[in-house]
Amino acid sequence: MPINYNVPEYAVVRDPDRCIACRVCERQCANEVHSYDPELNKMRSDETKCVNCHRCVALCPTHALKIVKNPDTFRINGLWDNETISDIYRQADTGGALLSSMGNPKKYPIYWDKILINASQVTNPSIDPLREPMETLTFLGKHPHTIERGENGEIKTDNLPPQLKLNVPIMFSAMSYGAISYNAHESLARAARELGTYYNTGEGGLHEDFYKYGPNTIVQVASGRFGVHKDYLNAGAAIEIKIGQGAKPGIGGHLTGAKIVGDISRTRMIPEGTEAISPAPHHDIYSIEDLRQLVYSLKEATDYKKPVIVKIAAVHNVAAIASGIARSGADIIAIDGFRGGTGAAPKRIRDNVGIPIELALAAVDERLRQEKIRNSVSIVAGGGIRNSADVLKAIALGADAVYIGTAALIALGCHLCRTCQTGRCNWGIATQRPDLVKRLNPDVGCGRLVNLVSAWQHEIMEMMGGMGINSIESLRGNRLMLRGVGLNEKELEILGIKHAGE
Amino acid sequence: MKRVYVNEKWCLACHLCEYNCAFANSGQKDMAKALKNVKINPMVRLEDNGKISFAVSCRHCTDPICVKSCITGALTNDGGIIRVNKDKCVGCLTCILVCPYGAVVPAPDGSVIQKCELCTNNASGEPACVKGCPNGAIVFEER
Amino acid sequence: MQKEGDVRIPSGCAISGIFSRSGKRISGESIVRSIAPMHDRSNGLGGGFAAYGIYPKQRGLYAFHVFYDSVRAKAECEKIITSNFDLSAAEKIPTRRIPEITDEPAIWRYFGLPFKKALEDAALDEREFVARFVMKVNTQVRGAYVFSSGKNMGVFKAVGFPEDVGRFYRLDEYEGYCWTAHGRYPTNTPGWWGGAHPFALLDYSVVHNGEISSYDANRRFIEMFGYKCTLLTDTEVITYIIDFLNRKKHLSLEEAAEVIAAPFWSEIGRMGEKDRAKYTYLRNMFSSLLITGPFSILLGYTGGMMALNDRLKLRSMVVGERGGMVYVASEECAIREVEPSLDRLWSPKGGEPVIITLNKGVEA
Amino acid sequence: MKYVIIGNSIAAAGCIEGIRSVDKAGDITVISDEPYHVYSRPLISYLICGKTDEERMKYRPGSFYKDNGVRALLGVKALKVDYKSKAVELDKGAPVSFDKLLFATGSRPFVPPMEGLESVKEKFTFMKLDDAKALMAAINKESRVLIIGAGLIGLKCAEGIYGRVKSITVVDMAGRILPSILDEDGSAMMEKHIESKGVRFILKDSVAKFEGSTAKLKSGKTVGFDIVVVAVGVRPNTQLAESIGCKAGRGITIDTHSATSLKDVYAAGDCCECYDISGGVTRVLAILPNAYMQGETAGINMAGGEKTFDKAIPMNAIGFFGLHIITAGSYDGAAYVKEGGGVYKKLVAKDNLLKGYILIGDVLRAGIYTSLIREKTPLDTIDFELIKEHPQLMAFKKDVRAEKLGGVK
Repeated sequence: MPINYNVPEYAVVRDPDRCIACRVCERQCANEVHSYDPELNKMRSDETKCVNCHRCVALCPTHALKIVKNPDTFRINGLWDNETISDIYRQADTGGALLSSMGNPKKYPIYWDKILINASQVTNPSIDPLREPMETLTFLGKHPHTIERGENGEIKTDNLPPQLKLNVPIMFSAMSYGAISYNAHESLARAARELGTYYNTGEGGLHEDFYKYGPNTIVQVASGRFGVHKDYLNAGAAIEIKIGQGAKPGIGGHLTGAKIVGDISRTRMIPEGTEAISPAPHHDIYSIEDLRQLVYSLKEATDYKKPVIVKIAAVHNVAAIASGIARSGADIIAIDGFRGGTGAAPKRIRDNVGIPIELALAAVDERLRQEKIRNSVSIVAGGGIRNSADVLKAIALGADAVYIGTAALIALGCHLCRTCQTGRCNWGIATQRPDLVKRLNPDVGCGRLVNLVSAWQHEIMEMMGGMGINSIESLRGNRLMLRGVGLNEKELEILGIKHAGE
Repeated sequence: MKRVYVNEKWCLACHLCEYNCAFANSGQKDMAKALKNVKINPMVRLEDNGKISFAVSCRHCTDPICVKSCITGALTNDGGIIRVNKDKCVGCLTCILVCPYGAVVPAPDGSVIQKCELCTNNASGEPACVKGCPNGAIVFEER
Repeated sequence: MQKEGDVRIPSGCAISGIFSRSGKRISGESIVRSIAPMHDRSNGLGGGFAAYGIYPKQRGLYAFHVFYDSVRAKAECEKIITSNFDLSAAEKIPTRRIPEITDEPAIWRYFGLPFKKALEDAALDEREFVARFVMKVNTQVRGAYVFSSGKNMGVFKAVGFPEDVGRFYRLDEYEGYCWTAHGRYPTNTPGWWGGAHPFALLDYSVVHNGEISSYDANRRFIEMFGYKCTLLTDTEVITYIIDFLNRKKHLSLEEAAEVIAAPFWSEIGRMGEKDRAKYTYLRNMFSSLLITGPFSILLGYTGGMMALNDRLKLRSMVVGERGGMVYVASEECAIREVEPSLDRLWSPKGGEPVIITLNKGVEA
Repeated sequence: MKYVIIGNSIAAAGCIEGIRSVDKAGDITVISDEPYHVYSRPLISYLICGKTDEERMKYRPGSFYKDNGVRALLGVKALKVDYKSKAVELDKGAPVSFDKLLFATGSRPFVPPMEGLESVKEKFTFMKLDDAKALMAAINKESRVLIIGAGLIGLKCAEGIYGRVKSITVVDMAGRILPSILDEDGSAMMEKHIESKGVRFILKDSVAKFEGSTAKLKSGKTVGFDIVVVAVGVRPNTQLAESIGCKAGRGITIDTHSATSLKDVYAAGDCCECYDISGGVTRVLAILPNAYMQGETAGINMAGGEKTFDKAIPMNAIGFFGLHIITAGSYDGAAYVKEGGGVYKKLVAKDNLLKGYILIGDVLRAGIYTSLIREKTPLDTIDFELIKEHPQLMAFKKDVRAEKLGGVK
């Protein structure tokens, strides 16, 4: 047997005084880290298999378990750190590209944390959301350029292109059925309906059971075109063309044949066991004018009743691309920052391709205003939105609404162990194994998502009130409400904000 | 009346209900102290065939045959909650003979029986099996 | 020290307005008397007036009021004016030397109409042509600032307390059917003559008391439509918004008010179907023109005046009526000062516009 | 409404609670020749061995009669019932009139004629509290006890006095013990177990003659004794009911409403015979749960409510010297037997139904089997192979499980 050059990343620490050998850890670990030794009546662990998903820690009734970073280390080296070395060992073992999942975990600057929010003092009053109306209702979609009037002068209200109506400017971003479980999808769908917002099918099609959530569903059309047909397009409230995603700009997707079983194969409309490969580009979109054709063929297919979203990854010339999309007939542009999550991505791409959403968003909003077309398209920002303050800052930078994916999954129990690609998600989210899928009870999941977004909405209202703003549209693009700290001139210029103190 | 209901669809076979029950009825404050190196003898028992699993405990029948069959009057219907008076019980096991759910079990020493009293007889407050269920497979509600 | 335009300057203020429905022309002396009692609402860093119907002889001509910091600025600016406008008069605006008003710039006014040729070349309607001319001067000619550009109306403003500014500009020598006044309380600037209120574009003039929290959302939106906010003041952006909605989008002033101080969604939800559709449409169409935060504004325009509060009414504003005369002010005292006995005095609801126009047939 | 109950044991208590669940006001009179508060007769053996006491033997709390507004005539014998004038004559005090009458007269020990029995001083039966008290007073460490009858009562008596006497000998005509509830193998297993404790069995034999302190058996064997307990069986007390014309077989005939053949007259408990749905025959089912349920049924119907009890089957839960037995139903049918490791299990199926079972040693969750019999669950609707191994709900179909665990029963 060849040498295993790597050391386990984590150590399982079990407090012998607390462990009652109830074996919950053993039963709950799909990675089979824990095992029971009947002779000694003791639990044992195989740390090489531990991915630190914390399922065992969370369920241990006596809190006997801790997962800690394995203190064992290679010789300390500023350039060649443990991960770098381990990656090389792994590739030397396998000869393959490294696969990982969820968002870019590297230490790139997080601009959200270098932006501060304003509040009213003396010269104008802050507003108490508990006493005064505080509005977060948001519409997404195009706006006509002229007001039309009927013969007796009344304003015509029927010339408005299709819109999305959000009670709170937070939507659940695209996660396909297949990448995540049936129960995860049901949780998202039900939460979206309860919250008066939208969830997104991702590229895996729409399970027949979920058509009933159509009014709160965004159906996605991606390069693989899985599960796309006329009823599917018409089932949702909007259609999203996925050009790219923040976690892996420029490359496609790959759902292994192992996951293409039963309902998933039926929903994706591909035979069981076949590899579901989404090409890197849409092979009918090699240029912006092709995009325009797809946008309009989708509008034709849906009788111009559904707004069309075009989702792109935040890349270097995102502003120019966005302006092209705005002129392609799209109603909404979704920009996905490089911290956006995924069920599986080549590690190097996840960690090195794309740009931060904060800069991309600011650049796009400003560019569209310069081109005087900001009002004819809505902007949705996603990829690394972690809390209500991020949402508020995104809107003040110019977003109409945000997409949250990772945050939603965390609410459902995800512990960011970043091994979705193995299909052994102990939290029943990124898996299709029935025994694991059932661990996510949609009653519980939906409730937690509703709690999360409601809590964020409440916090957003509090912060808006502090600024003396009582309606979210007065915050949109209101960059004077933001100040930077520890940012250089260039960053401030791109973000279009002043430095704190100015 | 609020009762314990089980939905096997969400049961993870983690057996936590059994341990939480045993702990709640141990009278101890610390679970490790209560259950370490102890073979638990809970009022709620999991049926688990590796695929399907579900917890079974007293259903607190509205027309409880165990109470009617008890030869000593140790089992009583206390406003819907079926209780056992262990001082009266002689361990004849007639209740085990008649309970259609198999929800009555002998106490560890076998001289009397024990059964779920919805944690009204311990410090747990609401049923410990419900409180500790990680997936909403056991609920305590009006139906 | 930065001045307006370099930095956004919030300010509290006093406003007052007098309007004669019958078109009877009133001396400027009374508006000065009206603003004076609210002395404490301003701090001497800005006062000003807008008057309508004061240039009856030049009724058909645009009256440009301009500040010059330097001779060079004047020469540069007049070069642009004379090349675009057929001027019938160019004169210093008469002022009175008083110790309270100092450091005044050169203050000139010009009466004229755009050259036909210039209009045809620009392929613009006359008002748009004039508006762009004003933007051009104010953004491109350093030291020159056009602060009034309407017909048969004029803005008079300066750094100082409003009552002093009134005497300085000899307002007792003017007569108009509508007067608005403003006393300013900026919080972080010495004040600059151009930065004083009213702010005017064409015949729209706005005096405003408040500090809007939606400012940058409004500014960045309106700037997509050819406006340039050079002063970064509320008054400026509010004026542009009204000009945009009323002149460019052809909304009535009521409708404009329904955009600026839109009803809450909860109220809209309670409306009848037709209204609900209309208000939803307007809020959705012009969502970025909703103004939040405290404001009370007096909009003057040819033949009318509109008073409007923010939808929460976070600033005081009262309206009084006596016969054909209408008075609006931040405080009742300002009205009682000039008209002690009123037929009616009320405080308009937040977001509810009060629009006063000349009686039918009366020419502005 | 006036209710009269003759008898004061389990059926009477069931009747009282049944009446009160419908009629909170009517007069209830209980007549019993026993002077005691309602108690549980099966407990008398536990009383002797000290596992319970008179106080804890009370089947219902001391306030039972007061709480239920019952006039309890205890130590009073009902001599005669006048059905026409609807009155019960007593041995002391004025007659008690009734609108509805319940016979809960129970049964009496059957003592067969045995030569010389009359000469035996220390002879007892074993059914009532007084029997137990008398026996307790009589026995001592030196007593040699002869028990006639190896049925439930005889053996419970043996267990009760075990350790308090010098020796116990059990004689029975039958070839095996507990024949009424066990099959041959079960009997053998129990016999071995009880014998191992030191109880002596003499089977297929009977007393021919008592001579002083010696019993001569038919086989010629002799057994020395100081005390004799006769426990060969019981007879339902039907005389009073029959005297007014109630139909009766071996016990008083009742329907599923516990009503006798006479209007307004009901009967419940050991004095009755009823339909055994497992065996499909009418028989005396002298077991406590039946007594209560028949009594309750009678009470509810007497008070104008509607209740039927149509699930009567023989069933017993009993233990001897720490070894538990649970049995139910009848044993006529195809048997599945599992034996070994101190455990005996027999399931009997017929016509796609479980008819009866015997469990010795491992009795956990036996009620699941019992319910299959009582509910007449078709075996092809469950996983019978699975449930043979252990009683379990897993053997039911998904929707049935959902109903059992998610519904209210």
